Amino acid sequence: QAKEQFIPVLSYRTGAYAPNGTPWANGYVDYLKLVNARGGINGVKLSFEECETGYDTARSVECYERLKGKGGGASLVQPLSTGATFAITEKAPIDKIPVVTVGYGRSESADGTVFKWNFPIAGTYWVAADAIIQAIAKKEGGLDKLKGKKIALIYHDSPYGKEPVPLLQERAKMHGFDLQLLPVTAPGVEQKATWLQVRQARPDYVLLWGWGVMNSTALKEAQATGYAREKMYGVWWAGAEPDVKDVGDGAKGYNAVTMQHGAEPQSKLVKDVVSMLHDKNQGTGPKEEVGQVLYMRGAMSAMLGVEGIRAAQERFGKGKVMTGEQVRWGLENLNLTQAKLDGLGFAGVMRPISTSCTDHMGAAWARIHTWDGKAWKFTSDWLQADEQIIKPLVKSTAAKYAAEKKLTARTPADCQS
Amino acid sequence: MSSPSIVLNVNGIEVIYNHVILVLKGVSLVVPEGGIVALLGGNGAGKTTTLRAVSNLLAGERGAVTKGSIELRGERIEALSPSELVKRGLIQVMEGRHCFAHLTIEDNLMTGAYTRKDGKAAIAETLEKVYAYFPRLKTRRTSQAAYTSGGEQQMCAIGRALMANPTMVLLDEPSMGLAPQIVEEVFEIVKDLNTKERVTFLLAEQNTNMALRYADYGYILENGRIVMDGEARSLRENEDVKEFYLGVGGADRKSFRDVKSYKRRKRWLA
Amino acid sequence: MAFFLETLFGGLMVGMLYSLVALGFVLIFKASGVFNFAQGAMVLFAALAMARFAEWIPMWTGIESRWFANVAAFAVAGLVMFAVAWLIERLVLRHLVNQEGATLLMATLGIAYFLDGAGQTLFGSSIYKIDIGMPKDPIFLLDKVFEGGILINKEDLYAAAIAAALVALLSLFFQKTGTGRALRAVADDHQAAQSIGIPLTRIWVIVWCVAGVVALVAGMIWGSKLGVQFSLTTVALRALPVVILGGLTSVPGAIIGGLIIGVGEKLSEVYLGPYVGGGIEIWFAYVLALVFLLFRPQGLFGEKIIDRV
Amino acid sequence: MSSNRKVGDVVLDVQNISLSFGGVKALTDISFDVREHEVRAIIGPNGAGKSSMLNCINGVYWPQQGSITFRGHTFKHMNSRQVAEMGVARTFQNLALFKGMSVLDNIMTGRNLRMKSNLFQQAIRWGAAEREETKHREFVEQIIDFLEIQAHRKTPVGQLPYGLQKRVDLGRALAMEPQVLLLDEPMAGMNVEEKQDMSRFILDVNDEFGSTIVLIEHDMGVVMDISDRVVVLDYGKKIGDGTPDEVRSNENVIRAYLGVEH
Amino acid sequence: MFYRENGQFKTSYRADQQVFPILQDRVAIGLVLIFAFAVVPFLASDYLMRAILIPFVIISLAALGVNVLVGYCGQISLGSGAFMAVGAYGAYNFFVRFPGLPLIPALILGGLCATLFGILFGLPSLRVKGLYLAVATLAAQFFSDWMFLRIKWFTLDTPSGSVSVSNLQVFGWPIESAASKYLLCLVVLVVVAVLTKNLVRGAIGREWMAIRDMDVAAAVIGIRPMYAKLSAFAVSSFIIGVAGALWAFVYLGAWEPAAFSVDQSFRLLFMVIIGGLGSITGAFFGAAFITVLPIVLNQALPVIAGWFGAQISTVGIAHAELMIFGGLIVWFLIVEPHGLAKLWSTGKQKLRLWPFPH
Ligand SMILES: Nc1ncnc2c1ncn2[C@@H]1O[C@H](COP(=O)(O)OP(=O)(O)OP(=O)(O)O)[C@@H](O)[C@H]1O
Ligand SMILES: Nc1ncnc2c1ncn2[C@@H]1O[C@H](COP(=O)(O)OP(=O)(O)OP(=O)(O)O)[C@@H](O)[C@H]1O
Ligand SMILES: CC(C)C[C@H](N)C(=O)O
Ligand SMILES: [Mg+2]
Ligand SMILES: [Mg+2]
Repeated sequence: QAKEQFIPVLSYRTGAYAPNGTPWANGYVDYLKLVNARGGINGVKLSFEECETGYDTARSVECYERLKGKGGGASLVQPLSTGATFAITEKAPIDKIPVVTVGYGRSESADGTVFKWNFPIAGTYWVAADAIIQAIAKKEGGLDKLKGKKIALIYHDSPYGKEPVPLLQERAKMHGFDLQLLPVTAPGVEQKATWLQVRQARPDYVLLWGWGVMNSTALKEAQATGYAREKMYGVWWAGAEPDVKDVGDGAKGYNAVTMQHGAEPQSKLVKDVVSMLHDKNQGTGPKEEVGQVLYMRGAMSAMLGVEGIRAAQERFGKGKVMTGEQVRWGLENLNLTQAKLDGLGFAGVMRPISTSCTDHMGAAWARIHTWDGKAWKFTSDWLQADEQIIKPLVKSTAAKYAAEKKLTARTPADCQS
Repeated sequence: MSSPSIVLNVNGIEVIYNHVILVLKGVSLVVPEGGIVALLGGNGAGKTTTLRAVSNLLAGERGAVTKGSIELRGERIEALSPSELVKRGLIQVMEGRHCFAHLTIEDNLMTGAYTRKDGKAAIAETLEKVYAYFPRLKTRRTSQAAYTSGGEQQMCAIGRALMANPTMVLLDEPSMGLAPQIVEEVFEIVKDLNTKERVTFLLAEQNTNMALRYADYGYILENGRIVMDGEARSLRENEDVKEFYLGVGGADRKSFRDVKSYKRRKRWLA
Repeated sequence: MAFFLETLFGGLMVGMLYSLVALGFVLIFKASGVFNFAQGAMVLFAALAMARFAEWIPMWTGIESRWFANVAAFAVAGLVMFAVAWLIERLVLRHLVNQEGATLLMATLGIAYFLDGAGQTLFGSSIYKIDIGMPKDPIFLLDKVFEGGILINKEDLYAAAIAAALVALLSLFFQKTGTGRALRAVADDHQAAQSIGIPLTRIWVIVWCVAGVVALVAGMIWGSKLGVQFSLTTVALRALPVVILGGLTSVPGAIIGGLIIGVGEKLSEVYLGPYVGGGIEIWFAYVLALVFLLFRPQGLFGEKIIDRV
Repeated sequence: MSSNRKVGDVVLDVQNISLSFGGVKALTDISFDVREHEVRAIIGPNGAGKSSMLNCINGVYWPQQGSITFRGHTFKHMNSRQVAEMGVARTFQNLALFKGMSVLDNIMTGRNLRMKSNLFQQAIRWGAAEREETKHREFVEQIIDFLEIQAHRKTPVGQLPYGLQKRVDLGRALAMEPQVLLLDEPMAGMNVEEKQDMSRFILDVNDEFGSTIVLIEHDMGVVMDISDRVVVLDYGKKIGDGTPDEVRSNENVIRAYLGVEH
Repeated sequence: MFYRENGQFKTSYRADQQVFPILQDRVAIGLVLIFAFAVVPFLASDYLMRAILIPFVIISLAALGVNVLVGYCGQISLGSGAFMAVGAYGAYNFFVRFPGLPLIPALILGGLCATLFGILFGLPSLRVKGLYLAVATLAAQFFSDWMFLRIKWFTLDTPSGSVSVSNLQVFGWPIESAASKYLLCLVVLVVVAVLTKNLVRGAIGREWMAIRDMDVAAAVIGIRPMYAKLSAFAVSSFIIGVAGALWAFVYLGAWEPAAFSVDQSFRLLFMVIIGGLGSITGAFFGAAFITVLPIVLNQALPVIAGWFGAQISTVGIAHAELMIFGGLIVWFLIVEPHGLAKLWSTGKQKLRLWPFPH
């Protein structure tokens, strides 16, 4: 029987975060199916199995353990939870399975010399935060205009929510705006106190770092306390349809940073998925949701993983099944040119990405899109997170981690392997 | 049994607790209409269990009737819920009071009338009757049952059952913890209801003296078996009964001081 | 000053919403001695039913009036909750007569799991809308007196009103009516209650039906506030301190408790929070309840816990 | 009267105790004393305040007025732990056994006051703790034989018939090797034969352990036979005190309690 | 027929007091231990050990602790998650702040931190009872959640507040492989289980149960509620704390406060109830039921559906899992309200009488 490359799928389609987890999983799975429909990776078909984590760390670990050995070994894992990422990060190096965290996870893991097995490809929370600050600055007419401004961060009280804090504090120091931190206890169904504080402090901008019900609730409270949605900026996990759907017009004007892509119903990828899968009803999830923000996030995450495998095949042998280690190399040597992206159907969805041994992130680009009451529309051109700020932050934090773990940074030689 | 109309007919029932503990090993007894039947027997004989079986309260104790049949006025009742039995006029006064701790004495009594449909007036009347029987309850009517004395609770329990104005009452150790003249009182009430309202009684009682004085028929239960039964009169005369249940072995009642630690064991237990 | 008042009102409103959920707990506990862990699940289940039927009914009937859709959906959801209550009694409670609280609590957990699963299977696990035309935009009072005025949230105002009405109703229901007394008897001693002919089964069905309706109302209001989704179940956690503060057995207690907790939470978060990094309201609520309990172990209006030899 | 037993001087002296619950006056100005080695009975109609009296003596209730003197120490109100340490044990009217525990464990709890091994020793068990455990077990076994409940050693008390539960309750009290033993209706719900046994137990305890006994009982036969002196309460007031015969012939007592001839 | 104690006479109370008076039981337990220690590590797959056995063993340990408090002393607690968290972060701080501190002492110190925390939050139990106490203990839960998120010191100022440990070893023996982790946990579990059993069948255990069953009477025979309750809190939270530390160190490796969320507290309480309050074996049954069963269901369902040629989606499975799980809980309670352990012993009693029904 044909050799297959196994990809575990950790997803959450039930529980408190299901509304956001489901579309992501649909996109992810659909893309894998699409790859097979297109004939696999140089003939190597993908096999995959889904495991329900319920966004619960312990359950995620169980899923990881369950699937890591299946189908001749997992090629890579994408936990879709910062909590689970932390736990799995400890295990992956031993099992030799790369951990791909597209747009989440620990930001310092962009440093490949310390985090050999982690791949926060295409952007971390620090990128998101930096992009948002830049966008705000543009609106105000220059970073210097931020001086004396008040910016509040309303965050999901968990490691995920805290991730952006160091960077924002950095920025705050640089430009002299003051940063107000307002934690919201998970899951975030009750935010009256938080928004009373917003109303009291009257910040010029509010950054929203939520997930799940917290986002829509925040928007409703904003409406209820009459805080201008135009002055709210969400992270890319707070900028999708489920977050605004039932707020409707109440969320009009609300902005969120995107992981490059937004909702892309027009993209070639979507057309392919619809024609090759959903029309043959082999699709996953409702057809009309294909191309929505989180769906695209899922598809893109899958694509990056798949391309990692492809890159690996380039080196270790086309048409072969890759081991986790080989896939790791592939992910580390991604070079997605515009041409390649267009070929894959991601034209206009995202920009080229190229990773390296030292840089596991590969790109720091983002855009802002805004909810117009019906759909997400881009309202900014491309923004690039500031190397000067992020690099050192990554370096120092990673170094701290290395020290704690007694890791020795990788040598150039090691990079070739 | 000669009596034409039989109210309760328990037929060779076997009861098991927790699926493993066999307690009743085939108990049969009949209670005639308008009769007072006493169920005697030592600790652990199975009196309470028998009554629970009749009034269908075993389930809550994780017990079950595994053999035999129970008929109330010819109708099989094993399957009926306790409340249906009460509707048919059969009510039990549970051993150990079981008053509703948080309810006042009066509320306790009122709950007894839950199944009655004959209007407030009638109920109020019965309430007065009960208060007449037990004046002590009237004085404590407003205090929570949990904070009344043991005897007061016992009275409350009995009164509560009477509130349902039943046609048949199962009394489990009614005299327990009651002062002598209240005990008298209780048995007088039994006689009273029995003669005036033709209420039938089946009473499990340790106070054999009293029991046999008021009952007209008696069963003696030991280790889950009926070991003897007969007219109360004849039982009172029986030597063994005298010695073991009436404490008047041989001649006349002997002082509690002088009973020997050693005693002739009940021969049917040997 | 203006801000303080705002916080105060905010707290009171939220408090009302909490008591709405708390009510469910109190009802069932008061009337059957069961601490119903499934309350949260019931709220979600009811809300899901309502939300979905509000979508489906227009589809089926073709009648496009939102008003009609909501009323019909509410009715249907109500019936669904009755069915649920009936099943729970049939399949669970009647087999657990006279068991300890712990066992019954555990059973309700089983029910909770089941309802979570069933609810999401029947009605889906995405976000749904309950649109009963609650006004979303704020109004400002006394803006003559204070600049900016005092913000009041109309939606909460209505919700609070509904909650209050419901409580008034239930308190009546629990007055010394025959049923009310029977309910309390059952709570005290299942077996004794049975022995004097109180039909446990019927009593329980009644209670759970009422609780179902309360859950439905709570679900409707919270649902229209948050959107109907799984997280609704977690609202129960916010309501627990309310329950014990007010007293497990007291309907009015649920309200007073709700108000105290609501206000306590908000004031603490707003005025203390900033000094300790915020996010304290939830544990503050519990600590607050705890402090009250130290002075009244049975909660403000709960029945005295009896220990006597 | 039984020979080898000499009634000594006062061990327990209750002075002018008054206790009320809200409106209810459970006890008003009660005084009486208990002498070493005697069997002292308290009788009275239901709700007279007998159990409350015991509750005051071992610190469950705190009387509003009066004081209690035990072996020369006078207390405004008692504290349960102290009372136990001073060697006062009691049984309860509405069975207060530890339902979830076996008969054996129930009685063993009575020995706890005398067990000295600490948490760690007990956790290790091997050695000190075990020796201690066994030692006390032996004592408890004596009680079990004494009360003739060998067959039920390991049964959860909740499952025992009422009468036996009463016996276990007594056993638990005896395990404390009490100097003063307070018994609240130990014979309720027993038939004559069992009452005879129980009387036997009580008298033996009284002779052999030399414990002083305060007995509440409604069975006049028993009371009159085995007690040395009797206090009669009626609605919280003391209406009689003296030897069985004195009491039996006391007008008030007959009126309030005994009723017609007895 | 075969499972009988007759013919086995106890000649000394010491012999009668042992944990398993019946010979057959002693043999059985011996076999189980041998199996667990000697056989499982070789036979069990990596997945089985890492994903099922290790968590099962650790959670059993926690359940054991909870059972001391809830099952034996009757103080219903929903603070277990917090005690685990305190144990975990406590051990973590000792472990990293004192380089060279071996693992075992770190675990124990973690346990001690939990003990202090437990006693502190146990104080209200002197006044507050039953469900009121249960809910009140949630204060501990939410407070610890907050504390470890907000007070940076506990997490050595890591920006995200998530911490991790690595290269664990016991007596120079690296705890890396699944087997080694499993054995470590198992040893701890067995040791603690034995000690706990000794406590609950000793004087202190009786005090706890006395307080549980009838506190007024307990006081009258000279038991100090204060001492009994607090000691129960102390012992229980120590055990739970150690379990928490293991959970964090051995199972997760890296964790955030959410790993010890309120759900964990509830789950632990439910374990001891369904397993059997006041029973050591109950803790194991409960842990197996609540932690393992869902996973088994989750994997069994597709297979079963397969037999009928049906294809269930992941969602379908997840939901069916919930429903069946809920159903099973209720079913078991109806069969035996006092939990699996009781069911087990009733079964044994029947076996004793076998072949006669009773
Ligand atoms: N719930 C129960 N579970 C197990 N065994 C029980 C249960 N209730 C009673 N038994 C057993 O059944 C037997 C009969 O008990 P029962 O209470 O019927 O006796 P009784 O005649 O009422 O005694 P008493 O006069 O003391 O009340 C006893 O041996 C007792 O151990
Ligand atoms: N904790 C309490 N709260 C309120 N009232 C109480 C309390 N304890 C006892 N009483 C009342 O005090 C009076 C005396 O009660 P007690 O139990 O001492 O009576 P008793 O003499 O023991 O009667 P019995 O012979 O029935 O046991 C009763 O009227 C009772 O209702
Ligand atoms: C991973 C994403 C789905 C966002 C999520 N809140 C996190 O843990 O980061
Ligand atoms: Mg009985
Ligand atoms: Mg009394």
